[in-house]
Amino acid sequence: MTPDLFFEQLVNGLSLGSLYALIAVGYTVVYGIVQLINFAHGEIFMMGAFGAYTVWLLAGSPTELSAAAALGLLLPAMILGGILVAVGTALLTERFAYRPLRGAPRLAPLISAIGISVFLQEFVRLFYGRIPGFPDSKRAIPFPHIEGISGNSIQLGDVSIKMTSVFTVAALLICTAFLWYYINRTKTGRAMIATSQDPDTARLMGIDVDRVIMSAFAVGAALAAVAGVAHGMYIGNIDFKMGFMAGLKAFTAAVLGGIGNINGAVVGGVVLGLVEAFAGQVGDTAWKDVWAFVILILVLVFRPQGLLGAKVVDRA
Amino acid sequence: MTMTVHEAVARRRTADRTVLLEASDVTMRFGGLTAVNNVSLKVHYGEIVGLIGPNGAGKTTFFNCLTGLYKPTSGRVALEGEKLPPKPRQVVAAGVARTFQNIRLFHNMTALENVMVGMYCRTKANAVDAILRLPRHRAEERAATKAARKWLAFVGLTPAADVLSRNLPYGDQRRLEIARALATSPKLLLLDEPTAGMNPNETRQAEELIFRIRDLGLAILVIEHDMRFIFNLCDTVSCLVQGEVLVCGTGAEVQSDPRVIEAYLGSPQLEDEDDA
Amino acid sequence: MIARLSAYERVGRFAAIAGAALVLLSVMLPWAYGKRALDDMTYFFGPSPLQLCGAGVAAVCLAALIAGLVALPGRGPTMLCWNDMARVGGIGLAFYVGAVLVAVAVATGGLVNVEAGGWLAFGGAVLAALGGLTLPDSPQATLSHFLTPSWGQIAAIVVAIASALFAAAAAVNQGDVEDFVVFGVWLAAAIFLVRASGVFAWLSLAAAGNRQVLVMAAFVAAFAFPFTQNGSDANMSVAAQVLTFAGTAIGLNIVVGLVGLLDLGYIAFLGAGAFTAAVLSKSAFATLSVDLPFPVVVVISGTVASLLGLLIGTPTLRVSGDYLAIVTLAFGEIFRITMNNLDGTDGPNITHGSNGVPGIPNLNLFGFDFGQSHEILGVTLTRHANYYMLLLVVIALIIVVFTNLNHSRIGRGWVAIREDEMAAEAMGVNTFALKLLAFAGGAFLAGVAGSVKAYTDTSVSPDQYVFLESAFLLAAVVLGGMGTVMGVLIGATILKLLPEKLRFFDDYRLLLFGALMVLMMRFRPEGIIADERRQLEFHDEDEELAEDVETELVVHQAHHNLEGGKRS
Amino acid sequence: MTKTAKAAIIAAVAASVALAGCGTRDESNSAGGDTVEKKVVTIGTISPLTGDLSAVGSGIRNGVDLAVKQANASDAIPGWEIKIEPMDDEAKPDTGKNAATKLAADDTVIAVVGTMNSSVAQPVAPVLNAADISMVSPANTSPALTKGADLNAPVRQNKSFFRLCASDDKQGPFAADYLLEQGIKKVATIHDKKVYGQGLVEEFTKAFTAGGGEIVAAETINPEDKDYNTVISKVKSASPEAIYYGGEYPQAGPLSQQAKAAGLKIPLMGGDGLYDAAYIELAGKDAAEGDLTTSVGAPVDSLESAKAFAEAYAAGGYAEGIGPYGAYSYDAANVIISALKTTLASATDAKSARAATVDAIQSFTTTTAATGDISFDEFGDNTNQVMTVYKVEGGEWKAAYTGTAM
Repeated sequence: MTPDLFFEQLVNGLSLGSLYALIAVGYTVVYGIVQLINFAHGEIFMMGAFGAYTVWLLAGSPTELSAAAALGLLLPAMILGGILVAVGTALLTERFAYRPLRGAPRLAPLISAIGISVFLQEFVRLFYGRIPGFPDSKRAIPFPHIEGISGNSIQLGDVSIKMTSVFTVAALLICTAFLWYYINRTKTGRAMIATSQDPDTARLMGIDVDRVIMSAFAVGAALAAVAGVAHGMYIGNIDFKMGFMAGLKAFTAAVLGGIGNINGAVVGGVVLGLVEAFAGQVGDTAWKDVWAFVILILVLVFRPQGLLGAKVVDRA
Repeated sequence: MTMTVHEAVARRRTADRTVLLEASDVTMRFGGLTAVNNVSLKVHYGEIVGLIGPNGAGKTTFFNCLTGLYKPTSGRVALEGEKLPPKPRQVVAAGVARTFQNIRLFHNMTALENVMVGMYCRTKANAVDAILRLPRHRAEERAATKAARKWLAFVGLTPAADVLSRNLPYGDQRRLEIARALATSPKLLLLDEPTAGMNPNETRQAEELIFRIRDLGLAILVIEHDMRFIFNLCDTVSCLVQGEVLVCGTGAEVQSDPRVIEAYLGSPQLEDEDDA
Repeated sequence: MIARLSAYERVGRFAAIAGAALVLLSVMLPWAYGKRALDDMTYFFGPSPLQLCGAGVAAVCLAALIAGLVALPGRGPTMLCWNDMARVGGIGLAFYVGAVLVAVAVATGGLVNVEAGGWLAFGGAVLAALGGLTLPDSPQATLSHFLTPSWGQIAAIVVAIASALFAAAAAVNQGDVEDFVVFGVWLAAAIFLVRASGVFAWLSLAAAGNRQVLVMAAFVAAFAFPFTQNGSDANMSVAAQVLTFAGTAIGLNIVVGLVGLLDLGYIAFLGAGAFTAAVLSKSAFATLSVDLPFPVVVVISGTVASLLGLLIGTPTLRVSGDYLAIVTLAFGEIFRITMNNLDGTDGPNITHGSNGVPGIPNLNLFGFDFGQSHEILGVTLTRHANYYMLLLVVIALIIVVFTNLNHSRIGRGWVAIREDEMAAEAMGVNTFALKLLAFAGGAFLAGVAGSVKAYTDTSVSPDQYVFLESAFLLAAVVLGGMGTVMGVLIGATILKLLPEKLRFFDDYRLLLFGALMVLMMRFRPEGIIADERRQLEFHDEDEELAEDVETELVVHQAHHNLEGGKRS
Repeated sequence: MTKTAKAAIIAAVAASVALAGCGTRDESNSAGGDTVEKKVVTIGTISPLTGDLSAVGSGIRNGVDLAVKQANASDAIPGWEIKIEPMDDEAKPDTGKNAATKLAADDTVIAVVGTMNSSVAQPVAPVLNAADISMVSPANTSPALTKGADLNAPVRQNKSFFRLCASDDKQGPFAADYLLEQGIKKVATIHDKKVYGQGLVEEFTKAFTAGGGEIVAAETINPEDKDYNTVISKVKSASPEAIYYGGEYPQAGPLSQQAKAAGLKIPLMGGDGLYDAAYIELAGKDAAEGDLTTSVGAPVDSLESAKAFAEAYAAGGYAEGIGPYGAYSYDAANVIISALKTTLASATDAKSARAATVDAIQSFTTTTAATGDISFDEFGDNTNQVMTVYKVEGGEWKAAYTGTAM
């Protein structure tokens, strides 16, 4: 492997890993607080991407914007729209599908989550394209070209780094910083930590546990929406089933880093992205995904608490 | 089942003061916290030993060390001179059964079924026997049902055999847990606060039940807060404070020891960690 | 509401009698204009089968109304819940006739094509329903108190099973979507009517007392099913698929329903069995073609699947349940990718990659060629009917394994693990070994089903074994009822048969599936047929239910003891 | 409970009143007997109508639908009315086989157009063959379907199976020759590990290396994946002059887009699975520029019949696009209808004419189909070896070269 190629795969791995990490945070935050694997989180990510795309459509599908207008107005608006849709969807699922099942056997919310996952995919597939003026959602939809990012790249010697990669990695860094602040410096964030450690005591201490759970879903969804936008620009298209594999990989990342541990999710995501990139480079690309899953199984067996080791207490 | 009981009774008559369980220098640390520190304890055949101590003294942790739920950081636990195996189910097979402080019955099974689960480690029928309904399965099922009914009768729950355990009154649930433990044919029975939450009448019944179990030839190690209960019942009593044995002796000795009184009355509030 | 109306009960009763009579009369008139609608309801004095179905319900309803008149509380026979029957019958009738009218409108382009007879029937049905609503609740049916002779119970079971067979055959034979839906509504109305009468309660007692008879009758009926199809291969093809699916789902039910482990990659075990059988078969594409007798192939397939189960279970069954769900999901993906990669370029050539193994020859057991149609008792049994029979044997074996394991020390251990794993371990139950046994045993059953599937389908390829199929298997278990055999059979039938019959909602199938899973978990997590214990776990706070379940368990237990006594 | 029941009844009444307002009288059984009742013959289609390949599968159904409508309008078979019975296979072998069994049980069915996926065709073809129902495939490219497991010792698999599109062993080599002729000697291959893509790449590789070219990288992608950058970087380091991709446009479009974005500015070539406007849309006009595909038959704008078809399709008002296989499907239906003209003329019912129809299709030839010439060889493959290379120019597929495959 030449240094150039190594560097290029490093960038590929980091970009992909950043996407995984952004989604993985959602799994980890929710799991940390309610011990629920929100299987439908991948679909929240998908909804975020579609939300952002919708903003672009509603803005009149602008294609000839200047870089300043695209970066200063369009992109923030799209991200905001994505977050709105994703958070809305997440809160609705929490309210109507998960909350009534609190206290039920753990199988129940998990099965419910699978149902939501399938439902959301199909909902987008069947109905998004029916809105007049919207493209056929049964197949992939090209994501809009954001002037200043899409198609541009930075040249470092022989290596070119796509601006979309830079955007993706930057998005992860900024989001992680925000998240850190939110969890450690705000009242809601501290309530989240308290609830994750002992929900009953937290309730006794006057923390509104319902609200905390909702914030957890909302935070995860917001990050997933950012990932959705980054995905759209980095990959170039979005479709109704983009959340399935991404969700599965992101969950793997969350477990890899130690589910329940936010830093772990970020580290796990990046590690998984790098593993995929280099497994594909060194080995046969046909087995790339197998490696990702084999690593998941190995981690669970030998280090069930994950790389960064959140303590998984069996509350039984 | 009946064999073991008779054997045990016979053994009790001949070798009255033989050591059944010996825990020597058991230490259990969680990270920096030492929950149990160098605890040694002996239980003889046919003896009722009490374990008392204020909340957080490490009594339940010590129980968990004995039953394989925790692996002690150091120390040795031996049953009839042999080191106890590491896993809970192996400990049960070796002859140590327990009940839980917070009742842990299989709530959606009937009382009879609960007791039959206790019989699991004493039956041998495998999947093939069960699928083909071979004689071994049938014979065992019959014997197990009979034995389970016998244990239910022993604790006085015959009428409740087909009642779901979740529907039983609290006191009956405690007794059912004891029946379930007895069904594993133990030599030593560990009872974790068997009278917690009981009224005086129920406590008296429990006391009587424990004597009857002792009369079967079993040794009993019991954690209890009810001092009257423990001093009525026990041949020897150990008092555990902050993970260490403070006093060990007969009921009267322990009762009059000033350090015990101080531990109970004067000790600062410690966190309750008994619900591991 | 009803209480207030009860003052007018007599008026209501006579109105209902008039309504039911109107429906009875109306079948002598045409209901629809246009032969295309349903099964031709255009004749005077020549009711069509579907019209007769309606008349049947109306007649029972009428009989119940009159019987209720002479059986007022305190005097006369109270064998059945006459009033409940009349009320449910009237409502059912209204729904049924309504469905017929809608179907006529759909088939012919508008309600203008409903003839006077149809409107008369609808009016009568609504009258019967409204009248029925004024009737007071019936007292408990006293039928259960009668000690029926055992031959009577057996006869009743046979009649019940035979009607079920007849209904299933009739439903499958409804060609058009409208016919199928209308017949389905009628069936539902009929079932509710019988249920309201209190006969079911009596029947379930009779069934508990004669379980062998029930099981035998059910299997005889299942074997008789192909004879009702008169050579239709299409229906038998669907039936064979339903059986394969159900067999696999019962295997999954051990893992999910009994032990409470969520397996999201279960389809891989079916695939492992199918691929093993395919690769060993005499297909031109088989890579390890060996001439082995079919039963040996079945055992090998099951073994390969269970080895995979051990391979995946040994490391992961130690971790907590949530992780297991994801690990199994990942395992399902690994399986699919691996089958794709064993194609000679990315790995050794075993499966021909995405091409899979097509052209698997038909089975020939003891000179019986499964590929040919056979004439038996004057009825043609087609190729798929042959495989259906084979699958019935397989599924019977799977059910025996499931129920016998469930009612054994192993089954008790499983339930104990599900209830409280730590307590089970502390009571001497070898939880890890039992979980592994469930995992590998379930895999074995799926592998067996897979080996037969390979021959039924004639080709095996990796794209049949995707996550969505695992999800559907799980859905069959959840929908039908975790931990039960009957429930899973019903769930599998619903999930496989409805999409075949209701092609028009094809595009919405997955959407409905997703919504159904969520709603089931919310409102009836125990499934259509509830396992008593499971029901309790999902309704933890419901004390009344707990008492009910207990009564039921006592009945079952009594029966068990009885049975044991007879045997020994 | 009773409240709900009442509400339901009220709703039902209200709905029926609303429905009664509209609707038309069913005229089919009007008393008069002025029209002769036509006999019915049915052509089935089996293709994915739901799921993510439904866009392509619907094109197959629509092509047949158009042909049938035209035939009925011109009364192509006197005394017979042709019906179409579209079946959904969800791109799954199981469902496809069910559909086939169902069609076989329908006595009016005489022929089937389908399937889209070779993996579905594998179980479908034997079922139809056993019932003597002709199957004319517009899209299955696996050589094994006609010639069996061993291509060196070909054996016809199903007497009633015919195919119009080129099998992989024709398309792959044609593409290889074209690239070699353009002076491209170093190619990287990528495929999606599906029957179609892998087969195509295998045949391409054989021909390309035989012609003196070099395969500098052979990679695969997982069609579930969205990010192909790892593969692209890997391919890029081998510095090929072109990429040959085996697969369909939903993956090929994004692949081309990501490759160009990563600085791999070389043409991407593929089989007829790419020949769809959606490919250009997904790749983006700039990225797709210069990309290539092969497709059977002379270019659409050079054939009168092809132009007529395209216009008729556009006028047909179908919701879905024509797709890569719409024209083949249209031709497949027309082949069947032509055969029926002779076989149904003397037949009393459709079922009795099934076997004769198989023979009639086997000996059928035309030169005026939408995709050019059609006739079948002894394996049931189309003998039309005319193929066209299309190139993206200015955001549209333009014919670049037409020739005859070996």
